Amino acid sequence: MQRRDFLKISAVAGATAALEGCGNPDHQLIRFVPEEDLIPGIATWKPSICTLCPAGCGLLVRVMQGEAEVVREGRLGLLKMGLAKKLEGNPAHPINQGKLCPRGQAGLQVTYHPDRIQGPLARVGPRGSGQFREMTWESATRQLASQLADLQESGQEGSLALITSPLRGQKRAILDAFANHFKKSLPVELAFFDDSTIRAANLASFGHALPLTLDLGQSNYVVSFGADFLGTWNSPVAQAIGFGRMRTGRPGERAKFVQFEQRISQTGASADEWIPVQPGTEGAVALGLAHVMLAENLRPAAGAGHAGLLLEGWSEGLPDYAPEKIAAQTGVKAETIVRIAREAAAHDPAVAILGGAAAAHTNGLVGALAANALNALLGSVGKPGGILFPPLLAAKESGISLEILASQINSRAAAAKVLLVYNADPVFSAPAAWGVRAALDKIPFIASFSSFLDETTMLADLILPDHSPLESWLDDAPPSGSARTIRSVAPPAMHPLHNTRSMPDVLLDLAHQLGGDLASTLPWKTYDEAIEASFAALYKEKGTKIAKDADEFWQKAQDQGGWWSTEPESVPASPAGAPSGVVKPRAPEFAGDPNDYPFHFLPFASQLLYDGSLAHLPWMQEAPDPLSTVMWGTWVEVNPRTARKLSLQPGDLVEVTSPHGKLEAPALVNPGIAPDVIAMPVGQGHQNFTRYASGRGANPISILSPLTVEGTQSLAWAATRVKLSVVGRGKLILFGGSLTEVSPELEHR
Amino acid sequence: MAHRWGMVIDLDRCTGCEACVVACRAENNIATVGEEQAGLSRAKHWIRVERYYEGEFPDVKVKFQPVLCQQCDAAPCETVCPTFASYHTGEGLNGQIYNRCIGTRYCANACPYEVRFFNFFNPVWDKPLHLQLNPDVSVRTVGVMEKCTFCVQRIKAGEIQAEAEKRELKDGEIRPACVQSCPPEAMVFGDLNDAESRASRLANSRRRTKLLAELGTRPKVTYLQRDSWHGDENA
Amino acid sequence: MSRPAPGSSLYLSVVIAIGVAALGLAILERALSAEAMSAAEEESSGAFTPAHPTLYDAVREFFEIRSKPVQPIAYTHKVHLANGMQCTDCHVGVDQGPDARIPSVNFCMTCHQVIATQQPEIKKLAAYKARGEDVPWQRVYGFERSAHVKFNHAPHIRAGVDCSVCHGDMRQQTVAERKVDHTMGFCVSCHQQKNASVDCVTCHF
Amino acid sequence: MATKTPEQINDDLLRPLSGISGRYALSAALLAGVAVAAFCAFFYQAYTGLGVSGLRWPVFWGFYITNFVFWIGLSHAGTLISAILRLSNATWRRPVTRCAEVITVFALSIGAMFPIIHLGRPWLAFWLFPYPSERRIWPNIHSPLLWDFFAINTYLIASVTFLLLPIIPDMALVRDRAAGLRKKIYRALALGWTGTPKQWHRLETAMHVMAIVVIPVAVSVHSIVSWDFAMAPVPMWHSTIFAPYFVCGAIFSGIAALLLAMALLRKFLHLEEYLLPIHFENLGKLLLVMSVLWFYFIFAERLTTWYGNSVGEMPVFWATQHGSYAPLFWTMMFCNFLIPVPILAIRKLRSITGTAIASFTIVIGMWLERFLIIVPSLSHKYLTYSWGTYRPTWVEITITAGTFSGLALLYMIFSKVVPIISIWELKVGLRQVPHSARIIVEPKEVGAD
Repeated sequence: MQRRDFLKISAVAGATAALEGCGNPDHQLIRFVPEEDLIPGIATWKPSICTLCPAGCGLLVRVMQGEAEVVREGRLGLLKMGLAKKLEGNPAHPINQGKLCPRGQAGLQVTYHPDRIQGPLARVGPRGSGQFREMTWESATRQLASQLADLQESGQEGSLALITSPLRGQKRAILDAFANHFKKSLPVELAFFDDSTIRAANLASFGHALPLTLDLGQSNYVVSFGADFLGTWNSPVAQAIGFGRMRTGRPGERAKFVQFEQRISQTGASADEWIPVQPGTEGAVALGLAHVMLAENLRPAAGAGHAGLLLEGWSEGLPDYAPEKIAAQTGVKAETIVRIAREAAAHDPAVAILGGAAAAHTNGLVGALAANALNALLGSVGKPGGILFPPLLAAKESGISLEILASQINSRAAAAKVLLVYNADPVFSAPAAWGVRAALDKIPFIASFSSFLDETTMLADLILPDHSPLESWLDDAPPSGSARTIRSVAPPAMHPLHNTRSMPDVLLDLAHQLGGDLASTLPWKTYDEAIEASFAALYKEKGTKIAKDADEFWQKAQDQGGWWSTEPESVPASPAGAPSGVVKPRAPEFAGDPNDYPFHFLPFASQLLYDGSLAHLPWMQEAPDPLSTVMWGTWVEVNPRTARKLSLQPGDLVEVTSPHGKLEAPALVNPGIAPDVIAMPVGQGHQNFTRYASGRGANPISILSPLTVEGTQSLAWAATRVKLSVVGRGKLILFGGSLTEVSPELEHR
Repeated sequence: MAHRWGMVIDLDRCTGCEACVVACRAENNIATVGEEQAGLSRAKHWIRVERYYEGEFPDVKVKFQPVLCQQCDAAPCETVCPTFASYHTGEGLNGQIYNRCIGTRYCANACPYEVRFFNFFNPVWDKPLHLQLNPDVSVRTVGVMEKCTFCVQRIKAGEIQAEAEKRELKDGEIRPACVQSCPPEAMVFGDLNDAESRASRLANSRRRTKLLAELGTRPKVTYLQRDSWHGDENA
Repeated sequence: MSRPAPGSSLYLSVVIAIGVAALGLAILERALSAEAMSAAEEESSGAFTPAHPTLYDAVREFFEIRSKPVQPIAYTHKVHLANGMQCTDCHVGVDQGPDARIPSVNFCMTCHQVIATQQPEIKKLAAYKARGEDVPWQRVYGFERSAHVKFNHAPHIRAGVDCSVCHGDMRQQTVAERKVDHTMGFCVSCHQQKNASVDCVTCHF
Repeated sequence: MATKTPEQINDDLLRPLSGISGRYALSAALLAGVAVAAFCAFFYQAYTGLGVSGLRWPVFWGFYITNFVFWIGLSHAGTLISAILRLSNATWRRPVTRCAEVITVFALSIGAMFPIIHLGRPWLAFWLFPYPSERRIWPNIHSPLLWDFFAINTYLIASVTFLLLPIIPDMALVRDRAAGLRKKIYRALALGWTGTPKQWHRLETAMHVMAIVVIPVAVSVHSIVSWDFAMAPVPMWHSTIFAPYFVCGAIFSGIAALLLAMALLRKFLHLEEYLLPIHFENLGKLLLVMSVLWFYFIFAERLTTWYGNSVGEMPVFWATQHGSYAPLFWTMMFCNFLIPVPILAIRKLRSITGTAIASFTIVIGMWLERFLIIVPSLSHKYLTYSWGTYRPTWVEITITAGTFSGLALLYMIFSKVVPIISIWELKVGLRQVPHSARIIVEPKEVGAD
């Protein structure tokens, strides 16, 4: 077959009236008999679930018939099949109510990515060489099963390690059963922007190990400490919907929104009042606000209950946090604190949010506890317009942190023989100082379920590519974003394009191959059976009124995209009375001597690439960053004054050096960043992550110092100090021309 | 009475999240041009979120302003096109007829909003990314202009649906991809000839402004300027 | 030994000039398409572009030269319609949406499992089915991609436009042929007659 | 000149028509090479897309439209100047008119190619032509580009006619002295001229009518070119001054081009005795006036913009005055005003070399002027977020270079085919005979076939 014919016939599929494939049929690809009966040109909408961030938004997938090149029984041909054309929010879903963020919409490109791994692969070259050979699923699963069988026999402790993204629902249940079977296995939940600090704080303050659910639509006053809640933090779509309502959704009423942070984030850009605050002192400001409310008797101290008493000095009215005492330390003027405290107290319901970098300092947990106490004092816990906690159907405990796993392996305290990696890229998402790469080298057998050759998958011995989310069964139990109880479920929106298998299906298959206990704890043949079983249980608990039997309930859930309670079911803060001990607020610690490393280093979640897991999507690479307008690259943000001091021109290549590494990236002057802070988006700097992301920019995670948030295992990713030097000219692609709306020429005159 | 489609963008709600930008790209088969071409300022964004800083640290403010084709009633792009590729449709849209475009790019120069984008090369999709292409929208070829159409394919589909069901279109039934996706619901689309439509009512808000109104292009996109907190008035 | 006729050198040089120019263009075209192809070759999965595969194809389209489709099976509309079948029996999409739809081999075989199984063309059909392949029917009608026409059958059917207006009398056709030239003038004159919209954006978007 | 006999004039001016020197062939080949390279660059661009140029968002017009305006401006050299000089019966004009008219025709032809070269889909340029199509669509008469299309075509037809009319008697002259194939060709070109009184009378009348017609046509053409810009609401384009400003600039650059051409012709065709210092002196004075007039226009434009201080226009203003385009702007000011004015104003410097140098800088300056009208405005429109920049690529540079060498080549070829100085007009001037007598004298000179 000639290539030109090839180009001709594989032209756009399904265009309703395009002319293609004229000429002699002998010169064309064969066409397979369609597996679905679809009418071309007519769209159907199928529910699905967004898996790209922990928010768990509901999707509607627009499916239309198209013609895809597929391999069937070793033959290449064209198949008319239902193809996902667009992702939109599921209007029925309580979290995102028909709306969807840019990342969620770009999830479509995961399915159609040209560099997707199309079938199981086994490593042939040396580790990291990227040389693999194709193999069948049968031999791939047999190979992994035999590795696991060996572990099972040896019974050695900690011989199986699992690194996954934080999972929920039946996928989590299957994985947990798997991990539990191998005694003392090492399950790691890895997310660079994890919420474990917030969950730990909420557990201590309110008895719920849950992230916050906000009800901004009914809030009247919002104070946020570093939380990018309209962009990437927590459940951004749900929060943005609430934000729209709080702004102009209630005629005559418009809430005030105050943001404390070091760099104007995309969220800070929408604030009515943006107040810079010294890094790590956000909790102190929260306590300063509480101090004013207590001192001026705006709220009774006892009103905060357990959450307040948890903090040292609460009963005495937080004497150390008088506004004038903390003004120097926090950089916030005393009168500002007094004013904000009075305003917040006067505008019920008021809510305080702490997250993002504010929770990623060494004192992040205390900061989160301070914000919780402030919320409790304001009386906004469990109230409309405040912070809510939906009843979680089943609570799960977390495993160990990646840092601990790596150090155990590196110090030979653990001897992991087999590592399974799912939906995580530990090599990219960990500071170089953790030694993850070295630890992985010590593990004899690594199997990855990744769809892409990322940094970690490059090291894998076996690759068992997962379906894309749109090709898979999905289930979810999102813990925040809505006060309703939610169990999402979605059948595949389209048939798989490649020779891939769903990760839970592979685990179930392995379980059956291994037999024994494991097979009996995992009785299901496939993932959808497991989901159906959980919905049968849910029917007994919740669904008897809305469906006549479990089958109807199950069918309804599939059609709708899940089951959710019709009304908010927020649960009250559970611990009452005095806590057993008190927490002493403390100052943040930073890695690096301020004299050698004069700047605070502030990595932040990219609105488009998130934590780097979306850097492989061309839509995300080419969408301009909301604030910098950068496309296809990374950058370092510097205050104009700092730039002048360093004689740095926008676009200069700068070297950022931390006590634990250095990187180079082009600099960008940002008027909205504190002079002593250098900010950099997380997302770029992949060595291997498809043609669109590989070798692009630098990864700020790699140079972070390995400090943890005290009281948790989380990385204190905002606690590193750096120095900066200009090393040359860099390349920056900006979409936007000018920083200011009025020409600078006019201003200078 | 014919429809007259218009849009209202509430800047008090806009969070600059770029959901509209990606929604538009997905809906309208807008190709990514790649790093090199993007570096030559040839990236195509039918809708963009303009970001403007104001003031110096620490008193800095940021303004987001989504800009898309304003579908002007007195559109400078239309009169200058020598072939009627750019013209005023019966429903008041600034139509762009790709097959009639010969690529003078005069329309893009005349447009004060810079919302017109040119196909400097034939667009390319690495396979199988092309399987995502929306069959309801043309894939443009080299040498033609393209721009926001207010998702005319959705408007047409809605009108055909209403005609098939022998009924009038409902307010809010048709939503362009950007409006549909916008999480804070900053964008509202509707018929400006229907005084009762949500868009018509919002377009009369006290916060209404038109982008570059002084140029007399009479845009059909209305911006509601950011409000300020009224303090104790609401308390 | 004859002197060249006056003007022959001029003639010769013109011929040479045209020849050289043509050669140059041919080389340019070759070089460019070779470049494009090697670029495409590098990526295993290739790339999709609305560009014409070759300059030759572009020129053909410019002059509206279309080749006649060769159908893999000599399907006869005449026989099926004479046997009482309706257009919409097979073209089920025609009153629902944009695309009339050509049925898959499975649909054909629901009848031809038993009907006329010994006909050579039906044997071909059965062979496709047996190989797990669909019949690679070739387009007969359809607009060039560059026309950017978004045609929708359903509203035309609802407006009572007979199939034959645009497709000719299919009862008289065996293998479908392009009986009606779907030029813009053809569409516009009918739209004007029926008082349908002739706004450009009715069809082009 | 007064000493020359008609025979000497014939010999001197017909000499360049016979024989090709090595130097001529070499330079022609060189120029042709550049022109062919430009053609290849254009085909490459048409084949792959305008992306090979440096155009981008938001600067959608760059080198090509600069060249378009520049060449159209240059074309005012001829027809307009020659028509004015004819109508005002300036007798010194006689050796100058034809070289001027030739510039017009070639510059216009080259200029008219640029709107096609710059199209995204040049193969569809014929859609500008109003023909009844099956699609039932006509071109949009509201578009200044369509006005351009008609104006340029009208001007081209008019200026070709204006050039060809006075060539007829000279063609007859060449015909009479040629043999063989050349004779056949020139016979065809002479259009059966026999020099009868009736023919002379008709030629006179036609020339007179054309001279009157071509002036408003020329003025309108460049006004319409200016309206391509002035009609668009683009900062510093949307200005009422543009039409006269462009016409002034056109005549300015036209005279400069003419002077440059004359200086080169004088040197290479050894026309020292025909193109006299007086011609350079007189045209130099005219150039001086135009330079001052041009300065007046740009001063008026800049002053009102600056004083008006409009938000939209000031960024463009400052970008050219002391921003990224300032080096080009000040180069232009030097080339168009600061260098030529002293040269042309001081009698001693207003020599042939002096005027040629001044003309050369003006040609460069006027090209920059066109560029500075187009690009800074497009890169600084109203919404500051959309501000951009522009940098040409080798494709644009090659095509630009190709048009310059194309003009030179055409001029060289023309001067090989047609006497570059109107022989019969020169002789008329030589005789200084009364108007009526000319009709009787000329046939004898030319002779009947």
